Amino acid sequence: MILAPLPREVLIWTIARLLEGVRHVAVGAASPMPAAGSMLRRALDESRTELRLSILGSVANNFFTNGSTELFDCAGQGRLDAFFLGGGQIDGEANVNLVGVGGYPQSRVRWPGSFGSAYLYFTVPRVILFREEHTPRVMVEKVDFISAPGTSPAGVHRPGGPAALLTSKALFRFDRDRPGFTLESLHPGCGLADLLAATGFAFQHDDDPPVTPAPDGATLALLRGRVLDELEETYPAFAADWRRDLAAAQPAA
Amino acid sequence: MILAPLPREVLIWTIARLLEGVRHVAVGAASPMPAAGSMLRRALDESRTELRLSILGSVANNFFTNGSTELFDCAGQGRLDAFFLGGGQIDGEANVNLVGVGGYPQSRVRWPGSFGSAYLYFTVPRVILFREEHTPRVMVEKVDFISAPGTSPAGVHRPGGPAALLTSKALFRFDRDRPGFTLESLHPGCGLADLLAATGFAFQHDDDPPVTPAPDGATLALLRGRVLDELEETYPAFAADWRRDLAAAQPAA
Amino acid sequence: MPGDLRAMASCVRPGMRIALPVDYAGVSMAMTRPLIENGAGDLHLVCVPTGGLQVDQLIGAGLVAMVETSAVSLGEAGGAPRFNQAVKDGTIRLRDATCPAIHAGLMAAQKGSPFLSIRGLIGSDLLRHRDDWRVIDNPFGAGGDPVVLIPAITPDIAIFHAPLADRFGNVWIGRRRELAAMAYASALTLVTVERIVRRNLLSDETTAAGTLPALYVAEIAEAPRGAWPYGLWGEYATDTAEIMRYASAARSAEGFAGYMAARAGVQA
Amino acid sequence: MPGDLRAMASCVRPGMRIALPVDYAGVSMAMTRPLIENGAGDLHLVCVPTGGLQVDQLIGAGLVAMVETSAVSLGEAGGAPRFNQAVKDGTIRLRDATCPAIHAGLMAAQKGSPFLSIRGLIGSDLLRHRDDWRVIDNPFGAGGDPVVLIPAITPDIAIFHAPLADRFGNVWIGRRRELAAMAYASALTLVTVERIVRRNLLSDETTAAGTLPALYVAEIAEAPRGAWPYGLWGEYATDTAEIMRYASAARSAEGFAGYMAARAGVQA
Repeated sequence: MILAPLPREVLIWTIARLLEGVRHVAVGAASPMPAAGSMLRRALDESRTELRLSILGSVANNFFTNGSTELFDCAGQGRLDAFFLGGGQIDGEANVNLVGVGGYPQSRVRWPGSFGSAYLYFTVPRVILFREEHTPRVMVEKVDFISAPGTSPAGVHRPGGPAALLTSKALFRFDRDRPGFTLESLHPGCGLADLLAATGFAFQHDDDPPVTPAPDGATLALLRGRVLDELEETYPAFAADWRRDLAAAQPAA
Repeated sequence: MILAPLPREVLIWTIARLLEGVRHVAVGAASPMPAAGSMLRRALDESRTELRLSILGSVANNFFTNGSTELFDCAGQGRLDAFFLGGGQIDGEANVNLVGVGGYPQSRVRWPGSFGSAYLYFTVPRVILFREEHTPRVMVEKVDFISAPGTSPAGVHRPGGPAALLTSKALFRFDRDRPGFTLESLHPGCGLADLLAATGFAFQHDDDPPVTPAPDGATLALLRGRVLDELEETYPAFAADWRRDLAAAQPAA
Repeated sequence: MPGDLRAMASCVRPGMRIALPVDYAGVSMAMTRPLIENGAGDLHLVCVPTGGLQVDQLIGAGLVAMVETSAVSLGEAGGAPRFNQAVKDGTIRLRDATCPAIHAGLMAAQKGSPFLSIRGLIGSDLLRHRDDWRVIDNPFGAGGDPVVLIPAITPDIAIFHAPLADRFGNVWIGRRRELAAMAYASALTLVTVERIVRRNLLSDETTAAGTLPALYVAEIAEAPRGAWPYGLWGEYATDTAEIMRYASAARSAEGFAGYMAARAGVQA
Repeated sequence: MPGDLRAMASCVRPGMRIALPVDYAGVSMAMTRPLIENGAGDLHLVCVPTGGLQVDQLIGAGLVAMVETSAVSLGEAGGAPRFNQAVKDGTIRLRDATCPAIHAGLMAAQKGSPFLSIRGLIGSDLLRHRDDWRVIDNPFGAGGDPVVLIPAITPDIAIFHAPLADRFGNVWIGRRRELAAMAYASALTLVTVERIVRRNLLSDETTAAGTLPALYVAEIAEAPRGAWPYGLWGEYATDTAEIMRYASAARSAEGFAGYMAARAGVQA
């Protein structure tokens, strides 16, 4: 009997689906879930094509040799197809805030800062907004500080931008023309009313939205085998946690 | 008995004098004389300070590790004190032409091109114009094509520029304010009338200009020993030629 | 604490602009305490392109007037407590940037160019708050193509840690070329290393490829495990537990002081 | 001639912009004849930052419409005869540059920036003849500070020769980082190497430091002594006598044709 998919496994599988057709993806140093989704995509594609995965700050998954500028140069050259962005706040126009709330520069709450967002959001064709916490304080109507805007006026050079928003509750796609989010699917166990209450911005949705697909048995086996092993090298704490969850969910023998 | 200085040894010694106080000098790949002068300066200074010498295209005298852009970056950073420029034509305002004569782009006579001159002439504080051929076709009133101008209008960012012009006949210094050349000294064997006839541009001079100093015995020994040996590594043909001249000048035993 | 580290720290004078590398690229943690003991304050830190423990400790010690950075964080250990507090209190000035803008500013300095152009940034509040950046209409476009110009960043001093140097002053930086970029852009570069070797790193093409030439390096001192508690590529891993201890202690000014006092023996 | 060189040459199509390295940085002379046999003409050559034998031979073979360069010369062997003749005859267009301007254009492409600023050049005839460059008043100055902007140079293809590659497609370029700059800036990069090794050049930090990652490399082929008659650092010296023979032969179109025919066997 195969153990039912864990919530994090649904997310990782969703990330892998969002990366379909991507040839080079980069993930941040502290991004185990995007890394796992990328590794799954790589494993699924390997008979047909080679997905390149760059993990910032990693040694094993680092094929850059020109210092920390190379990722950005790569994006500027159009050689990076997908990237993940988080955000302390994300609003309905896909603006992201990684700086803080309650005034600037003297912020009441300060977050680390914008990192590469203000560049990569413009230059990477498929940016996936990924933030597990889905609450009204994260999913806001309007961010307090725009680290990187979701859309740009006509004329602004912008080959890149947001493609989707993935949270612990749901998957949205982003329509750059409207602009705004459309609900794609609700994760197992989350209802539409729950989602609406947790979201500070308006979004389009069906009356009866579909449920986010779970990985099938073969994909689950790949995830819990090879992907988990690969992930362990760079994210040992996350991998151990995942293994614990699997063990805990195991039906008593 | 020490053999009297050869003409090329006077030139090399003059170059070494022009490099007094310099901490980092670069010379082109095909510049044995500037290289020899720099090596002599390095040998003379070594008890007090370390003169860095970069020879483009050389392996032994190359401490750059960032490709062929590093020399120019170095100059832009203000880390390069002296450089040598030649020129198919040089005029009285120290403009240099490395491109050609008789029209542009369809030149009747085409030379290789401007190389780094249009940048280094602006950024290196002490540029030494060095061209052995001193004839009216090289030392012209006005160059046909300005690869790099000798002076710039006020406001143009220009920490660098020409300091001196050294030829097979004479040494000039350049006055950036006037602007123009002033004769510093005539090399042994060259008269003022000869020089005036050979020079297409007007220059200031004393009625009875001094003779370019020759190296003393100790300096000659250094030149013919250590400097010649060091030079051999990068410029074997030039070194062999020099040795031949020394052998030929040797009084019969 | 070795005297040479103290001597190196004395190059830093009040008000200087200091470039420091990102966590994983060779932070000279060994220089943090000498810098604090040196006492020169009013510093303008340039994080290349983000800052962490060292930046937080220099801020905690009251030496920092301004931070120019794309982020300050302790990574897995969370936010940088002294940085966050200083922002809240308004005791430091900020130049919030994005990583490639910091690289662009250093590259402009490396090339002796007044500025570099960079895509992105248009419409961000980063740009709105940076009165030292400019937006022009791309002169190569057909009009209506705004592009941001980043002025050269020219630090007075760059400080980092590397695996090795040779006795001729050349430093092996491997593929961490942002360290070279920092050195090119800075007037002075101070380097601590795990060890100094006798052979010339430039005389072998294989090691030369990863070497920062002595031309750019003012001072070098040996400081074994000098990146600790950060790791150093090819040498040792990050001591995350220690960074966690710091993160927890430094939540308050007193906790910070206590941590620094307690670690005095360990770091010296 | 190995089939893989011919296959690589077939990537080059008429009208393309091709980046080629300076004499001493790894010229893929082994690709010259396949390029000529491939026959795609109307090429726009970008010399990084100067050209020599290969450029002269491609011009002599009638494949070149434009040369963007800081110089073309045979070094000790003197002027480049087919280039000089083509200039005199007006059969090629010129974009005369200065070395750092070519590096600046490639760097702009590397960074995805529309242009780089560069000092110098003001008042030169180079600038006067380059209608693809712009001069603006430095927006960071107080006014009256002209500065030249160089647009991104984005070659379709970069071609060079290096000592080795691994079977994963990584290429060891050592400290000849202009080769990396060419590859970053170009859409496709074709590389010949002395030999292909089994180990992964990126798995050892020492070799990784001098390695261009496979990400930037489209095709690799083995071509022993592939830079000949140029030398290759750490491998073999330049065959100056051979370049002299070329320089002498290629003074006329007939002499050039004769030389190329006579060397067909040697170079194949």
